[in-house]
Amino acid sequence: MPNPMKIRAASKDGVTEVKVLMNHEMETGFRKDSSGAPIPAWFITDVVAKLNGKEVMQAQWGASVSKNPYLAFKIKGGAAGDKVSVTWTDSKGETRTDEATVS
Amino acid sequence: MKTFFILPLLLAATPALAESGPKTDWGQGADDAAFAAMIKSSFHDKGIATLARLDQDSTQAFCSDPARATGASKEAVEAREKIEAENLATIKWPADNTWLGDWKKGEAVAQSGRGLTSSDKADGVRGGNCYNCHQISKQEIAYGTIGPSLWNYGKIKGDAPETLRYTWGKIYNSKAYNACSNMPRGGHMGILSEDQIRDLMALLLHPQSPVNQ
Amino acid sequence: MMLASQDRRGFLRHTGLFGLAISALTFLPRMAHAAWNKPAFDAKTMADAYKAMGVENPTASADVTLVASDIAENGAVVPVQAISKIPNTTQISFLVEKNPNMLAAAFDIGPDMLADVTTRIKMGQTSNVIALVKADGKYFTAAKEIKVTLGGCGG
Amino acid sequence: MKRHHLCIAFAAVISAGAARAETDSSLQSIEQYREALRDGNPAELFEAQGEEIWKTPAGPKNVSLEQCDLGLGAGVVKGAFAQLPRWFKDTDRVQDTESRLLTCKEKLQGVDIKAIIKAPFGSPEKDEMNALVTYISGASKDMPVKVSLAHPKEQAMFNLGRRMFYFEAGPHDFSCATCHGQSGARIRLQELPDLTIGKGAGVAWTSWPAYRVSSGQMWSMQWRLADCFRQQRFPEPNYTSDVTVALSMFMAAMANDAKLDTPGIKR
Repeated sequence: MPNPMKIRAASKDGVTEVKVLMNHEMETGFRKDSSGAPIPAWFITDVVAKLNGKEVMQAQWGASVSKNPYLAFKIKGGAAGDKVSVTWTDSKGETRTDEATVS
Repeated sequence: MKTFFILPLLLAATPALAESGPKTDWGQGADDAAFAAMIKSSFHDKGIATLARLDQDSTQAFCSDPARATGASKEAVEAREKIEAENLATIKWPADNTWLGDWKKGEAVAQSGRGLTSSDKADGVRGGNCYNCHQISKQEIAYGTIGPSLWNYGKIKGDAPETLRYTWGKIYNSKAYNACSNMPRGGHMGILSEDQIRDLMALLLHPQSPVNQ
Repeated sequence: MMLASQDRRGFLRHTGLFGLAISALTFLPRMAHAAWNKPAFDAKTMADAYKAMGVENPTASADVTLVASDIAENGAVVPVQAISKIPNTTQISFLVEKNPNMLAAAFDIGPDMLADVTTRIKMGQTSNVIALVKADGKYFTAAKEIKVTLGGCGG
Repeated sequence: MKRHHLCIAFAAVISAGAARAETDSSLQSIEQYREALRDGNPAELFEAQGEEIWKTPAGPKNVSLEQCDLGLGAGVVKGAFAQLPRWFKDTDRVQDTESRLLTCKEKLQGVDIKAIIKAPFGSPEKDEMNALVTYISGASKDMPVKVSLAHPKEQAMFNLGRRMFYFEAGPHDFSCATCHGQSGARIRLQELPDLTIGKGAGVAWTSWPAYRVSSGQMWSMQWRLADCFRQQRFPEPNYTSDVTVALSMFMAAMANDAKLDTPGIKR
């Protein structure tokens, strides 16, 4: 089971700003381990964000998004108490969903 | 155990402090036994970085006492002059009187901070660590400031024999000119080969080197 | 959607059946999901990346802003933010010209979102970074050179 | 200071004003870069892991670390990091956070700590320690450093740490002071904290443990010090050995009253 994300969502002046930290190695496939063997690529490929269950954002990522990725985006509307969820899926097919309450 | 040598060495290096003046509450002469015991119990060999590296030579032992390394007392000044003379005597001048090598290779040596750490191989390439502390060529914006800027070094200093000699000597054994300089003793400690020193000389002094543009 | 060419079989190989199950189970109102654009992310030239993304005639626009520092202290983590003031922006992508694969990330901007995204990307060396915006089927860019510096003792 | 001689020798080559202006703009850009990283420090992910490890029963005795005494009484985490290293009565030793955690793992959980001490940095054993330290440091965020030298063993440890700071050895003649014994200097573009003054020690001590963007790893002060010694071309310090605790004691006491910004984020 992948480690949880940290999601912060705050509403101000009719805009909800969401900030997400994800736990992921984001291996490029270009690196080698100490014995010289290539480390296989392994990275988040798809990200989906929802506000109260309705999809608002989706993204496709490559291996050159940094390790332990950070993502920030802004949703029109949203209010304190609303639920923001983020789901990622990686190149091994592993997935993780976490949810935060808008403050 | 090599580290046994540390304590006698420290004591031998600090006769003035041990015999005269008030005993300070810290540093050499204050807690020698505890300090030696701490060093002995706190490290282990790793790769090429073995415990033998904790054995100090007389220069290192002297410079580990900040009061004497930088102090203005007559004793400290004279002791530093002695250290400088000892280090000057170690300098091996270029055998064939060829002072300058290839500045392009010199730039690579200056850029590299690798070599001789516990994670380096014994036969690995050794860099000069120069940009870590000095501005050298104008193109490299990521340079350190522990040492002075060497940009335009050759343009300013020229190529008189005494300049060649001083520059070679400074790279080979910096402590010959400043007892407790922060600069490693590139030649004396075997960090850099004679050819690498020639290449660094060219980087600093050759008219075509980017340093002098 | 973002993809000019879809490689459905490549997608299946890529994410495995589990990935497929996840997307099949995703319900409720949602935007159409495109398969991961493997040709775009694998592209080794800007021309190939643009081609795989269906980008034609990208033009520099003052209405696209790329916020990033001039110098990155480390290339492993380079913060980038792209903001588009162009109406009907539907996609924002980040590309790094001198990376082995140029395309770093592509964000589909739904109607409920502002065209303003921030992330952090890897850069192998000093390079132009491009924020690519799609609006009404046209492509607009903002570019900025970010210097990647050597840091620390280098050993 | 040492380098004055060097500066005089090279006085003719001190750089022109133009070079300095360029440097200032470089440093400004670097500051902008760091600012962008500050919001969204991946160290938060490790903080959460550390809290979970702290609260999860483990070891032969299958108990959590929640009854661990970090100096403010059993189970008190908030504020403990601000007062470490300190002398502990039960062990009669001065201990830093990691040394103390080992004591708790041994005594409360019955863990064989030799394996943790021997495991290399980056191993699961050390990663767990780093996560724990990250969690503990976060529980003192924004508090002032308040390290005591009242006990004779604390004062002795501080003195040994100060002496170690100036201890020069190895093929490069490096000591801690070579790089951290002066104000306003840099290695490459990284400004070096002057650890001989309160301001510099404050900047340094209050920003560790830190997430390293270069490696994507969470580094504790023990790891930081081990890598300093590696760069110094020294052999490796034993994990939580007296040399490491002494240097931490020196830094922490010099940093007294500085506000903790833990966990930090670094290049």
